[in-house]
Amino acid sequence: MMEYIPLNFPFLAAALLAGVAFYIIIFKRNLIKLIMGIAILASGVNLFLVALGYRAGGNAPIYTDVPEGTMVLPVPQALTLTSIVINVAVLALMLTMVIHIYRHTGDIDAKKSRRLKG
Amino acid sequence: MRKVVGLILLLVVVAFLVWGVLLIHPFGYPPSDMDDYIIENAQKETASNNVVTSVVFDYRLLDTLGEATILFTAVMGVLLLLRTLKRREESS
Amino acid sequence: MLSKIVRTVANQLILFILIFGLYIIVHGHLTPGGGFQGGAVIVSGVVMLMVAFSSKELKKSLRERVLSIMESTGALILIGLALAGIGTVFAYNFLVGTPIFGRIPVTGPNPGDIWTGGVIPLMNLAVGLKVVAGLSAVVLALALFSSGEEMEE
Amino acid sequence: MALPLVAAFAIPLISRAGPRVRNTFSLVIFSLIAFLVAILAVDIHTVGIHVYTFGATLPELALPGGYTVPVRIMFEVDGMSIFMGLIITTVTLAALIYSLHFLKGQTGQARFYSLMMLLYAGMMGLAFTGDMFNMFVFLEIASIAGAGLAAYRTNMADAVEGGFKYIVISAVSALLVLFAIGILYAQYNVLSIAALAHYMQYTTLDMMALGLLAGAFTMKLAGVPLHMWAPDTYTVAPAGTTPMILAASYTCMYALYRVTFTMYGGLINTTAIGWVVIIVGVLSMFVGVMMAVHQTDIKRMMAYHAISQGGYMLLGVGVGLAVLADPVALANYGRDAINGGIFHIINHVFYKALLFMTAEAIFFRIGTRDTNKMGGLARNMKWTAAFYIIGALAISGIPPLNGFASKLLIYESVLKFNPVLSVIAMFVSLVTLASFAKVFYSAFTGPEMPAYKEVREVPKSMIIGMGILAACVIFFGIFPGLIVDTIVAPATEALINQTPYINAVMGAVP
Repeated sequence: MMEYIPLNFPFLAAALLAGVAFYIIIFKRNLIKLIMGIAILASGVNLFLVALGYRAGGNAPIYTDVPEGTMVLPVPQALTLTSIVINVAVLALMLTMVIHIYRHTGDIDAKKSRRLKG
Repeated sequence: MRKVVGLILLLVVVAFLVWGVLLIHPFGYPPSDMDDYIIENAQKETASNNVVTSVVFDYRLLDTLGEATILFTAVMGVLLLLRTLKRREESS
Repeated sequence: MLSKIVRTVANQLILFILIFGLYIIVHGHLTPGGGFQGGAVIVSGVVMLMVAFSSKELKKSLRERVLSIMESTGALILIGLALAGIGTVFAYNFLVGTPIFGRIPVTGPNPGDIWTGGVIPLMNLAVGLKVVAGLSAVVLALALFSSGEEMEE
Repeated sequence: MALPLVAAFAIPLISRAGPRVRNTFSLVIFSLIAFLVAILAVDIHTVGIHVYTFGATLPELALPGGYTVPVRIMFEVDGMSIFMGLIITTVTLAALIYSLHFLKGQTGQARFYSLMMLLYAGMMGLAFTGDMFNMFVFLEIASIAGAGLAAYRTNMADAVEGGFKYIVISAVSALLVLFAIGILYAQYNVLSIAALAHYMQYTTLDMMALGLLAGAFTMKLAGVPLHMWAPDTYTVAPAGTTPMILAASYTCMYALYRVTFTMYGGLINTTAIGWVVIIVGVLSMFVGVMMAVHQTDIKRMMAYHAISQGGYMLLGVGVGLAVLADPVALANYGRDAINGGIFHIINHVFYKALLFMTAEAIFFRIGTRDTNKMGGLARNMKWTAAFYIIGALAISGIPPLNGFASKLLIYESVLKFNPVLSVIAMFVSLVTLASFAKVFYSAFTGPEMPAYKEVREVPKSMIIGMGILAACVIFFGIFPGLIVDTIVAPATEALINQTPYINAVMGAVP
């Protein structure tokens, strides 16, 4: 097991991305930055998912003119595709709400709008 | 005070994630029962060369339907929130 | 509104973007891509137009109501296709083996044939329609709202 | 099952035909859905667990021929799922009827109804699905639709803030769920809940996934350390949708139970998990009610009470979870505790929805939610006052009403488990009664305020909406035994005994 740990870098990268995202979500008060934090968290999770499906030396799982050999797992790719679209939707709605908050309070600082907390 | 609590929370979460991530199967050698079935049978069952597409639109169609629904929901939500409030002003 | 050069180039480029997006949507069952990706490509073209001209100009040709109807139609086609398989089971790929998109490809690597995939190509088209309409509506609404334009109900 | 989706997609098209057509259409199609759900419920209770595999050649064919893992997505409906389905359907029906008049003269109605249908579809999907990733997708549908609805009154800054908070919390918790799904998928290469439970080996990674899932769902159901979003969101959401968002958070509670009981139920030592749930429950009860006492905003107060009542459910089920591995204790009081916890979900959703609706009715007529500014409303709003009394008595656990029935079950069983917890629960109940009585005196009785002399009773559709719920509250209070036997006990059985759920899919696999 020990000799494989260096190979786990993609997972580690995903976890660290999520860590950065949590840092932003907890400490930053700017709402736009908060949204960026969530976007980074989403990227981290997506990276994690897609890295799960990698098989050493695999081809893309598409049979059109594919060279012989193993294929990487298709399901994580499908899941990632789904989750990307979901995140687009969530971000669009969040940005809309921030626009409204800005209209009402003239500010996108979470401290100034009354009860918002990261 | 708030910062300290936040920092502790952050460290715990990150340590948790990193620890978990190090325990996962080595990169590039995943277990693959379900996916092997899909790779072998996708062409026969869904008649599609692109296995990812056949997963998205056949094996996990409900997810895709849900995803399309989410997009629809978000569009509805955005348009609902960005609507003009003209008619309400008239009525009130 | 940006300079004349940008506008002219954007005018020429939008055609290629549309064709490329359409290609990605239609070949979704053969090559990497599909409805979501191709739709996103086309929407990027719409955004380009929005930058080159202004959102007000664009509003004249892309009506919100039309987009909304397009999106609903796309979604209904998708769910209708899923529902059409209910003879066996909901979401059953009922077109495999029929003349419409029903050819079953050779198992293993092959050059690819457009008439394969059962309902998958049709679903790709429906999703593409939906994504194009939905995302353009969102982008347009956001742009119009933040520039203080009135939007039609 | 896909009918709500069709309805949601079709509503924007239909509403071009005019508002009347749209209202009728949503009502008709929803009644149809409710009818189908009722048929399904009867079927489940007579036949057993239903499995529906999407896209296979046969609906029952969960495993592709001779293969050991399920490949396709499936819906798996057992006693617990249909229990949630019934709750959601009833509340949505009441909310829909209630909203018909409430929204009159406001913009964006077509999209409002569309979102309502989508929220309903998301919750139903969450309750019925038998697949982890599908659960994530439906969770997102429910939270996006909920956030959109919560922020509906865009002319008020509070509303948008509440909606924003809700969607941020939802997004973060959904991504945590997704991470946990990734961990589980990495180990077993399956996504179906039953298959996961079948192959589960309780490694360290599985425990981490459980931690992530539990944390995320607790966030969504407003358990106390992570409850900050709930008061804001519940307060600002327009009437009719507050009950639905409430139901959405209890659907997340269902997801939590589904994960802990079904997937991790075979665990040798569930006591630790049970105690965690109990502690969260007690904290929620206590903090919720303490925060509620000094609120002046009527809906905000109710929102804090919702947190506190959520604590009761967690307490009951937590006690059951703690003794899950001990057959004697389970038969002795564990089963009753779970019964109580689950029964309390349905009771609480009904009477809290009723209370939220009365609060919204007051707001609809006099335009304020501040209890200090109200007074003498009972004179002109008799129905609303009556419904408020029913809801308030039910929430405090006064005998003939449903809150009493489920609270009694919880008290009795918890007393056998640990008397201290039971005393805390009773104390919380008393404080609840006190705070609702206070609001009643300040809002409905007392001298008639001159400003509200012209206040009229709310329109008929709102009364019907509230009436449905009030009837349920009274009915459940008078015949608690009947309800427990017919719908609650199967749900408890489904939670305690997870093998049928697993075998329905994995039966052929050794």
